[in-house]
Amino acid sequence: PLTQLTLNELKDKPWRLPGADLSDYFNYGFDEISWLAYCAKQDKLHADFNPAKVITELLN
Amino acid sequence: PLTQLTLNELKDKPWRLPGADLSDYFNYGFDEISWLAYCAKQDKLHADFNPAKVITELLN
Amino acid sequence: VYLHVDPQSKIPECYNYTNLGFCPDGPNCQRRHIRKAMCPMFLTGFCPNGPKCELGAHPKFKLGLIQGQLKFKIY
Ligand SMILES: [Zn+2]
Ligand SMILES: [Zn+2]
Repeated sequence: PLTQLTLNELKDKPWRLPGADLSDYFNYGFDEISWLAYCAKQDKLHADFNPAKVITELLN
Repeated sequence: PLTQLTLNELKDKPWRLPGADLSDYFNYGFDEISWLAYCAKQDKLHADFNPAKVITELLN
Repeated sequence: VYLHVDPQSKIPECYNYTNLGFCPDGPNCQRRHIRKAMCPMFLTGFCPNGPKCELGAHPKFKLGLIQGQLKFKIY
Protein backbone atom coordinates (compact mmCIF):
# COMPACT_ATOMS: atom_id res chain seq x y z
CA PRO A 1 0.00 0.00 0.00
CA LEU A 2 0.97 3.58 -0.54
CA THR A 3 1.05 4.25 3.15
CA GLN A 4 3.83 1.75 3.55
CA LEU A 5 5.83 3.36 0.77
CA THR A 6 5.46 6.65 2.49
CA LEU A 7 6.92 5.39 5.73
CA ASN A 8 9.78 3.73 3.88
CA GLU A 9 10.54 6.98 2.13
CA LEU A 10 11.34 8.57 5.45
CA LYS A 11 15.09 8.23 5.53
CA ASP A 12 15.45 8.69 9.24
CA LYS A 13 13.37 6.49 11.46
CA PRO A 14 14.14 8.34 14.63
CA TRP A 15 11.63 6.32 16.66
CA ARG A 16 13.98 3.36 16.25
CA LEU A 17 16.87 5.10 17.96
CA PRO A 18 17.84 4.08 21.48
CA GLY A 19 16.09 6.24 24.03
CA ALA A 20 13.32 7.26 21.61
CA ASP A 21 9.79 7.16 22.99
CA LEU A 22 7.57 5.35 20.48
CA SER A 23 4.52 7.14 21.81
CA ASP A 24 6.01 10.48 20.70
CA TYR A 25 5.51 9.22 17.15
CA PHE A 26 2.73 6.64 17.37
CA ASN A 27 -0.61 7.18 19.03
CA TYR A 28 -3.14 4.54 20.21
CA GLY A 29 -0.38 2.21 21.39
CA PHE A 30 0.75 1.58 17.81
CA ASP A 31 4.28 0.66 16.92
CA GLU A 32 5.71 0.62 13.40
CA ILE A 33 4.33 -2.81 12.57
CA SER A 34 0.87 -2.44 14.04
CA TRP A 35 0.50 1.03 12.56
CA LEU A 36 1.40 -0.23 9.08
CA ALA A 37 -1.10 -3.03 9.54
CA TYR A 38 -3.75 -0.45 10.44
CA CYS A 39 -2.87 1.60 7.34
CA ALA A 40 -3.03 -1.50 5.18
CA LYS A 41 -6.49 -2.25 6.57
CA GLN A 42 -7.57 1.32 5.83
CA ASP A 43 -6.24 0.99 2.28
CA LYS A 44 -7.87 -2.35 1.67
CA LEU A 45 -11.28 -1.66 3.15
CA HIS A 46 -11.51 1.76 1.48
CA ALA A 47 -10.82 0.06 -1.83
CA ASP A 48 -12.95 -3.08 -1.37
CA PHE A 49 -15.94 -1.67 0.48
CA ASN A 50 -16.16 1.79 -0.93
CA PRO A 51 -19.90 2.59 -0.61
CA ALA A 52 -20.34 3.43 -4.28
CA LYS A 53 -18.72 0.16 -5.27
CA VAL A 54 -20.87 -1.86 -2.87
CA ILE A 55 -24.05 -0.26 -4.16
CA THR A 56 -23.05 -0.90 -7.73
CA GLU A 57 -22.46 -4.55 -6.90
CA LEU A 58 -25.79 -4.81 -5.08
CA LEU A 59 -27.66 -3.42 -8.03
CA ASN A 60 -25.95 -5.66 -10.58
CA PRO B 1 -17.97 -7.05 16.35
CA LEU B 2 -21.42 -5.79 15.70
CA THR B 3 -23.22 -7.82 13.14
CA GLN B 4 -26.05 -7.09 10.83
CA LEU B 5 -28.53 -8.24 13.48
CA THR B 6 -27.13 -5.89 16.06
CA LEU B 7 -27.27 -2.98 13.68
CA ASN B 8 -30.91 -3.66 12.94
CA GLU B 9 -31.71 -3.94 16.64
CA LEU B 10 -30.48 -0.44 17.32
CA LYS B 11 -33.62 1.60 17.51
CA ASP B 12 -31.92 4.92 17.16
CA LYS B 13 -29.75 5.24 14.16
CA PRO B 14 -28.20 8.58 15.06
CA TRP B 15 -25.80 8.49 12.12
CA ARG B 16 -28.85 8.94 9.87
CA LEU B 17 -29.89 12.20 11.47
CA PRO B 18 -29.35 15.42 9.54
CA GLY B 19 -26.01 16.91 10.38
CA ALA B 20 -24.59 13.61 11.59
CA ASP B 21 -21.11 12.76 10.41
CA LEU B 22 -20.94 9.15 9.25
CA SER B 23 -17.24 9.04 10.00
CA ASP B 24 -18.01 9.57 13.70
CA TYR B 25 -19.60 6.12 13.64
CA PHE B 26 -17.99 4.23 10.77
CA ASN B 27 -14.29 3.66 10.25
CA TYR B 28 -12.53 2.66 7.01
CA GLY B 29 -14.89 4.73 4.87
CA PHE B 30 -17.87 2.48 5.63
CA ASP B 31 -21.46 3.54 5.52
CA GLU B 32 -24.40 1.46 6.71
CA ILE B 33 -24.67 -0.64 3.56
CA SER B 34 -20.98 -1.23 3.03
CA TRP B 35 -20.58 -2.07 6.74
CA LEU B 36 -23.32 -4.71 6.46
CA ALA B 37 -21.72 -6.09 3.31
CA TYR B 38 -18.40 -6.31 5.13
CA CYS B 39 -19.96 -8.05 8.15
CA ALA B 40 -21.63 -10.53 5.84
CA LYS B 41 -18.34 -11.33 4.17
CA GLN B 42 -16.49 -11.56 7.46
CA ASP B 43 -18.93 -13.95 8.99
CA LYS B 44 -19.73 -16.88 6.79
CA LEU B 45 -22.61 -17.70 9.12
CA HIS B 46 -24.27 -14.60 7.79
CA ALA B 47 -24.17 -15.97 4.29
CA ASP B 48 -27.89 -15.23 4.32
CA PHE B 49 -26.97 -11.64 3.60
CA ASN B 50 -29.68 -10.52 1.27
CA PRO B 51 -28.94 -7.28 -0.59
CA ALA B 52 -32.57 -6.62 -1.51
CA LYS B 53 -33.64 -7.06 2.11
CA VAL B 54 -30.93 -4.74 3.35
CA ILE B 55 -31.94 -2.05 0.91
CA THR B 56 -35.61 -2.43 1.84
CA GLU B 57 -34.82 -2.14 5.53
CA LEU B 58 -32.69 0.90 4.97
CA LEU B 59 -35.47 2.62 3.12
CA ASN B 60 -38.01 1.94 5.86
CA VAL C 1 -11.04 28.83 42.92
CA TYR C 2 -8.18 28.81 40.47
CA LEU C 3 -8.81 27.92 36.91
CA HIS C 4 -5.60 26.26 35.94
CA VAL C 5 -4.81 27.15 32.36
CA ASP C 6 -2.57 24.66 30.71
CA PRO C 7 -0.04 26.66 28.65
CA GLN C 8 -0.03 23.77 26.17
CA SER C 9 -3.71 24.15 25.49
CA LYS C 10 -3.15 26.98 23.02
CA ILE C 11 -1.04 24.75 20.84
CA PRO C 12 -3.19 23.10 18.20
CA GLU C 13 -3.60 19.37 18.20
CA CYS C 14 -1.47 17.48 15.69
CA TYR C 15 -3.68 16.19 12.88
CA ASN C 16 -1.34 13.38 11.93
CA TYR C 17 -0.91 12.10 15.45
CA THR C 18 -4.60 12.26 16.32
CA ASN C 19 -6.16 11.02 13.11
CA LEU C 20 -3.55 8.93 11.37
CA GLY C 21 -2.01 7.66 14.59
CA PHE C 22 1.49 8.59 13.49
CA CYS C 23 3.51 11.78 13.17
CA PRO C 24 7.00 11.68 11.66
CA ASP C 25 8.03 14.76 13.62
CA GLY C 26 7.73 12.99 16.94
CA PRO C 27 8.89 15.07 19.89
CA ASN C 28 9.92 17.90 17.54
CA CYS C 29 6.40 18.46 16.28
CA GLN C 30 5.11 22.00 16.72
CA ARG C 31 1.65 20.66 17.47
CA ARG C 32 0.33 18.76 20.44
CA HIS C 33 0.55 15.01 20.54
CA ILE C 34 -2.35 13.91 22.69
CA ARG C 35 -2.08 10.28 23.65
CA LYS C 36 -5.37 8.43 23.35
CA ALA C 37 -6.81 4.94 23.35
CA MET C 38 -8.85 3.87 20.38
CA CYS C 39 -12.39 2.61 20.81
CA PRO C 40 -12.18 -1.14 20.20
CA MET C 41 -15.50 -1.17 18.34
CA PHE C 42 -14.44 1.67 16.09
CA LEU C 43 -11.21 -0.18 15.39
CA THR C 44 -13.38 -3.02 14.16
CA GLY C 45 -15.24 -0.67 11.84
CA PHE C 46 -18.39 0.61 13.54
CA CYS C 47 -19.37 2.04 16.91
CA PRO C 48 -22.97 3.11 17.60
CA ASN C 49 -21.88 5.61 20.24
CA GLY C 50 -20.48 7.97 17.64
CA PRO C 51 -19.19 11.28 18.97
CA LYS C 52 -20.48 10.46 22.47
CA CYS C 53 -18.37 7.34 22.81
CA GLU C 54 -16.64 6.83 26.13
CA LEU C 55 -14.82 3.67 25.12
CA GLY C 56 -12.08 5.55 23.35
CA ALA C 57 -11.27 7.81 20.44
CA HIS C 58 -12.79 7.51 16.97
CA PRO C 59 -9.91 8.81 14.85
CA LYS C 60 -10.74 9.87 11.30
CA PHE C 61 -8.21 8.44 8.95
CA LYS C 62 -8.97 11.03 6.33
CA LEU C 63 -6.82 12.12 3.51
CA GLY C 64 -6.23 15.42 1.96
CA LEU C 65 -5.97 17.25 5.26
CA ILE C 66 -2.57 16.01 6.23
CA GLN C 67 -0.08 18.50 7.51
CA GLY C 68 3.62 18.34 6.95
CA GLN C 69 5.61 15.80 5.04
CA LEU C 70 3.34 12.77 5.27
CA LYS C 71 1.46 12.16 2.06
CA PHE C 72 -1.21 9.53 1.95
CA LYS C 73 -3.37 8.46 -0.88
CA ILE C 74 -6.40 6.35 -0.32
CA TYR C 75 -9.06 5.87 -2.87
ZN1 LIG D 1 2.80 15.93 15.14
ZN1 LIG E 1 -16.74 3.93 20.29
